[in-house]
Amino acid sequence: MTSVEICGVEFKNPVIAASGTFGFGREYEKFYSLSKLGGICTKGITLHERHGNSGTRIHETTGGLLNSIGLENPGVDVFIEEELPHMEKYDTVIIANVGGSTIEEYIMAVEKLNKTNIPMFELNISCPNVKQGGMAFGIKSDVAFKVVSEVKKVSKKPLVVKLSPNAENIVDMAYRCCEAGADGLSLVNTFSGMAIDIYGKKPVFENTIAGLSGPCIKPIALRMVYEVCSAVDIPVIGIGGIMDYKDAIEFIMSGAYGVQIGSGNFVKPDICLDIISGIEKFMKDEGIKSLKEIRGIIRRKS
Amino acid sequence: MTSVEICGVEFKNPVIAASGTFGFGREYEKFYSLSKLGGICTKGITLHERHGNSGTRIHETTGGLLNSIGLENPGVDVFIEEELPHMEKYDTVIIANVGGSTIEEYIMAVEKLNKTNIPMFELNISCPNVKQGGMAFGIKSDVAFKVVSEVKKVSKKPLVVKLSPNAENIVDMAYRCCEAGADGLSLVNTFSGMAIDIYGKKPVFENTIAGLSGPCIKPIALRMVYEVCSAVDIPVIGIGGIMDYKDAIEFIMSGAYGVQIGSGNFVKPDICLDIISGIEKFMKDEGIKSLKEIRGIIRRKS
Amino acid sequence: MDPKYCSGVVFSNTQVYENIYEMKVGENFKGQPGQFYMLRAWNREPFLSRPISISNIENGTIIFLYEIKGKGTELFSKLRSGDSIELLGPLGTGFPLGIEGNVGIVAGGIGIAPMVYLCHKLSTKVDFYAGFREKSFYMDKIEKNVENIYISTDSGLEGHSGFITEIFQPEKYSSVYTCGPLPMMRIVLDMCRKANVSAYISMERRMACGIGACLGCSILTTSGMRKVCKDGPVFKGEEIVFND
Amino acid sequence: MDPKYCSGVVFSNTQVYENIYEMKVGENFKGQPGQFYMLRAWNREPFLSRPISISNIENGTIIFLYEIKGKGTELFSKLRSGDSIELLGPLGTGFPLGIEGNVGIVAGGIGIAPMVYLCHKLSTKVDFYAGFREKSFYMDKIEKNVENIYISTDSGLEGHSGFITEIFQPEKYSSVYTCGPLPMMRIVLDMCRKANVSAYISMERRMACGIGACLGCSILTTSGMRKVCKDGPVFKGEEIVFND
Ligand SMILES: Cc1cc2nc3c(=O)[nH]c(=O)nc-3n(C[C@H](O)[C@H](O)[C@H](O)COP(=O)(O)OP(=O)(O)OC[C@H]3O[C@@H](n4cnc5c(N)ncnc54)[C@H](O)[C@@H]3O)c2cc1C
Ligand SMILES: Cc1cc2nc3c(=O)[nH]c(=O)nc-3n(C[C@H](O)[C@H](O)[C@H](O)COP(=O)(O)OP(=O)(O)OC[C@H]3O[C@@H](n4cnc5c(N)ncnc54)[C@H](O)[C@@H]3O)c2cc1C
Ligand SMILES: Cc1cc2nc3c(=O)[nH]c(=O)nc-3n(C[C@H](O)[C@H](O)[C@H](O)COP(=O)(O)O)c2cc1C
Ligand SMILES: Cc1cc2nc3c(=O)[nH]c(=O)nc-3n(C[C@H](O)[C@H](O)[C@H](O)COP(=O)(O)O)c2cc1C
Ligand code: FES
Ligand code: FES
Repeated sequence: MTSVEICGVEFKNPVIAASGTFGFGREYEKFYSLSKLGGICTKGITLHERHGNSGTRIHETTGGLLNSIGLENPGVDVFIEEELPHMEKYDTVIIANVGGSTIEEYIMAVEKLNKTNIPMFELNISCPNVKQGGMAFGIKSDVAFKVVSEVKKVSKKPLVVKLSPNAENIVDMAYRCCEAGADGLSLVNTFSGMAIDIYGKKPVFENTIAGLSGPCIKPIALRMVYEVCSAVDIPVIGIGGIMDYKDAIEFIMSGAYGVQIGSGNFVKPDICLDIISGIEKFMKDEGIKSLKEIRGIIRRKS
Repeated sequence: MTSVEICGVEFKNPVIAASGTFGFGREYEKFYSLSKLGGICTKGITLHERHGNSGTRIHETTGGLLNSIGLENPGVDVFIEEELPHMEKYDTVIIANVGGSTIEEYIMAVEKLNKTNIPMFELNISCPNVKQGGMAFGIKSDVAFKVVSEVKKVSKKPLVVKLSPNAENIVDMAYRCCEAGADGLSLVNTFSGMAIDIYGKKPVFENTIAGLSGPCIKPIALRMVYEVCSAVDIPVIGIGGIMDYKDAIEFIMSGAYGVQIGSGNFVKPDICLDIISGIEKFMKDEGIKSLKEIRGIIRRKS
Repeated sequence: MDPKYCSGVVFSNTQVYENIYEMKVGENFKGQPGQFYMLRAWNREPFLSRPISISNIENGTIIFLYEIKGKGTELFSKLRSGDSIELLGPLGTGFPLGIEGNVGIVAGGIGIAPMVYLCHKLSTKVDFYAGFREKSFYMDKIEKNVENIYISTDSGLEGHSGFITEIFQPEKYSSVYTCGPLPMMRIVLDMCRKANVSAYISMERRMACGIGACLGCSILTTSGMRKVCKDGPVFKGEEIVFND
Repeated sequence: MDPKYCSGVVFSNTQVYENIYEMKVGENFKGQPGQFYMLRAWNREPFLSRPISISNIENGTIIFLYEIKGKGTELFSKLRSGDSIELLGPLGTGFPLGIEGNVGIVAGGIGIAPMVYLCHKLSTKVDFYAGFREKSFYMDKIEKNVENIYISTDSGLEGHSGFITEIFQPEKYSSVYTCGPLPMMRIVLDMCRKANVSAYISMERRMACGIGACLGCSILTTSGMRKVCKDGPVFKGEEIVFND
């Protein structure tokens, strides 16, 4: 009933754990069987190991949190050797979230991941683009076009591009990623935000700016998903502040095929299960047989 | 101690009531003496009376609210005749917030306001730009440049331009408004957001999209104010989710001259007083004699 | 009477019926029937306060009768005696009291809340029509101040089986007051218009400020845009413009 | 022991000293000294749960000793017996227990919290050094399980007047355990390194998930990036890399 096909890959339900909030699954398998999930996005993987940022990494805000993890990860080789075999035991769709600071880095990581059985890649274009002075790939559509087309050329798996809400024009960004060959889109990543330690008279984060997530961003994320779904024909995965089945249904009614749950996992480790059963119950109560019936329904009416 | 000069106008303290959340003051004078405020921005005034939007106008979200008031106001003439005389009884800076859907509308409203004793105008460029198909003036820097330069030509009072966080590039927007002659900038207005009634299977708002405000947006608003203050030399007023003196100090340390309090007024009608006394206490505790000492202090260090 | 923002102490908070609670808060509160308070018993979440009508005032102790609808009312229901609660009010314009002739009151469900105080304050003869889903509640608080009580239930378990508007006779009254679900109130207004009886309706809209500043609760009336929180919640029936 | 996410019932929640509270929650909780739970007693605000150490476990009733620092701990302090609270735990890696020889414990302020359970579980001879700002608190719960107690206060009102590190003698012990403010712990580690005594330190970092998934609490150690919530909070002293 809740199953959904995204870019040719079958998900048993639309609920996917978001990158960076779910590690490689290990920590959550203690709370429930991860085979119940529609899918899992891995922590962002880069070509080489990264230690991430120093200083404060987490700062709570009203209705969410700022994070400045800085892509700490063991690198693609260690991921493939040590984490992937364990993840593949779960009967769920594994999505490799790939980060990088140069196009070459992305390409080399994807080439290594091509050789695995991972069915889908998610390209995180929010990482600071080293060659362009730190401005993320995800801000200017032209820069995104370049990285997506290059990666698409080598990718042997469906390529979902994860958009940043900091994009100058989210609809244009979505268009250009489509043109560049993206098979699907996911959005949103975290919003650029900041906080100040007023007693220390300095920013809370060493990088000054950090990424905002959680229910605080939901209304904006939902609007962006709606706008993108109205503009492109490829599948879209909605992300941003989803805390319960109602939030998830809102994204689906805006046009999303699937949803990702990020910060919500911190509040309740098995929140994804609640959302899955909530969606099932909603569908039963409302007499909905397939998510297709309500996907984008708010657009069809107006 | 807390006094501050913004575009040549003296404010007894940096705390200003934000447009649209404070009416024309009348409702709040029952709770405290409005002469204690640094300033008051009027509800957005347009050339002609407007009834605003029909349907739901307020929807609560985590840490804030979406609103779709649609600039309901009595029009500039009625404002000048019926509201202004009463407002001028308060010993505080009155800022006229001016809205419009065409450049001509803005100009005609400003010409009428020129003849009053109002010491400062705030130009709201987030209104839908009727001639450009509804897209707000505040999204594209070039469109904003046009309206600001035209209004500046006629304005006889210091002109503060209120920026929309939906601008494609907030720093470029700020630059261009400076170039166009803005005397000061205030930001942010509300973020475009949305919500869906999942049982009715339709958007909560008749216009689908509404404006998000409240503490949920604070980290993003603060980041934008910081970026803009780092880029321009004219005074900036910080707005977005300010709920206590700590939030206000964060904006000032990012470089803001003053702050505006919007949605916070709904939570506690005399919240501005708490913020004013909180700032005073903070300054005393930290041995700060003038806000200049801490204005933009986080930039000076890094 | 100017509104105040202050803290009150919960004296009692008891379940009256399934989802219905009565909360008494002290002390020294004022207000007129039909006026309301914005209440909050939490810090930041939910963000907004909740409008609740004055259901009665006894020696400065204010009584609220409320139904659990969502987050806010759920939190109210968890308050215990001794807890504190923030109150902003009294707010709005209530029911006109100095009315002559017989009065009919038509309430639906939790819409009876403001009517308790109204009955208390009216000095004319009052008939009370109340519609409920399953069974009636709280009617003992109304009994003593009215002539006749007519009850209907959707369930048929009590009184007339069906809608209260099916047994309401507007022509018996010179004024009618109504509060409850909008569809019910529209029928009441229609009936009153046909019977040429003046009707007062208590409107409900989502509110942010509650005091008339945000324009979140504006509605179109025959006399232009009016604020439910300030010009209302009680309006003359003929003023309301239903735009559908 | 795998962690669980569940609801507990507050049995008692009493003020121990000015800002210090002791909360007992039942039932059937498990864990080792130095491990902690993520607690939340609210719905959405504050957004994150708060890490609090196991201060003791008696017949499945878990005892938390906490200091009011901000919003979250303030809300904890308002809980009353019968209230429910969400618990995620036991989490992390605690103090090693099967240690030989004399043990010295150095705690600062609320840093005594995990040490109560630790003293309870250690079978060797233990000396306890505790530094406080004004006066000591909760030491009666430690007395019965240790040989000697040494107290210092910044105020000079009790015990040694000054820092606890001024009277701590590392050379008397084969192992040292420390928990408290970072500056204090750094001095303790320094003293232990010089005296060639192995030291264990309980680290504190802001946490989001508490289970090792978000990498919000990662710190650089001599064996690479480690998570305070999973690989710690207790680390061998020499593992910690102080980068300043
Ligand atoms: C002037 C006035 C007086 C009132 N007096 C009383 C009273 O005496 N007793 C009483 O029980 N209630 C009264 N109400 C209604 C009460 O304010 C709402 O039920 C309450 O705000 C709901 O808050 P919540 O957090 O529990 O629900 P929420 O979580 O905010 O909402 C729960 C669900 O109900 C819907 N909903 C709730 N309130 C409204 C509304 N006003 N309009 C449209 N949809 C709504 C929401 O969309 C949502 O689906 C009054 C309302 C007004 C405007
Ligand atoms: C593993 C572990 C075990 C702990 N055990 C205990 C315990 O047994 N008893 C106890 O009282 N406390 C314990 N703490 C500390 C406790 O978690 C914090 O005091 C609490 O989270 C503060 O939450 P709050 O909402 O009250 O304060 P907030 O409102 O979140 O913060 C208040 C102020 O304190 C600062 N602050 C609070 N916590 C930290 C932190 N961890 N790092 C840096 N700054 C901080 C904030 O920046 C802010 O200025 C433990 C912490 C960890 C990591
Ligand atoms: C601590 C943390 C780490 C994250 N790491 C990544 C990452 O490595 N790659 C990525 O694409 N997104 C990352 N994200 C973004 C989330 O996947 C998600 O897009 C964002 O948090 C918004 O969803 P939410 O509001 O449900 O959390 C991270 C988010 C958080 C909170
Ligand atoms: C109900 C409401 C009405 C508003 N009306 C106006 C307006 O007329 N003109 C304007 O420039 N801004 C308007 N705003 C925006 C606020 O002035 C402010 O920029 C925004 O709410 C962000 O601040 P806050 O988070 O403190 O509320 C309105 C905001 C709200 C919530
Ligand atoms: S609720 Fe703000 S004007 Fe009525
Ligand atoms: S708090 Fe998430 S990894 Fe430690």
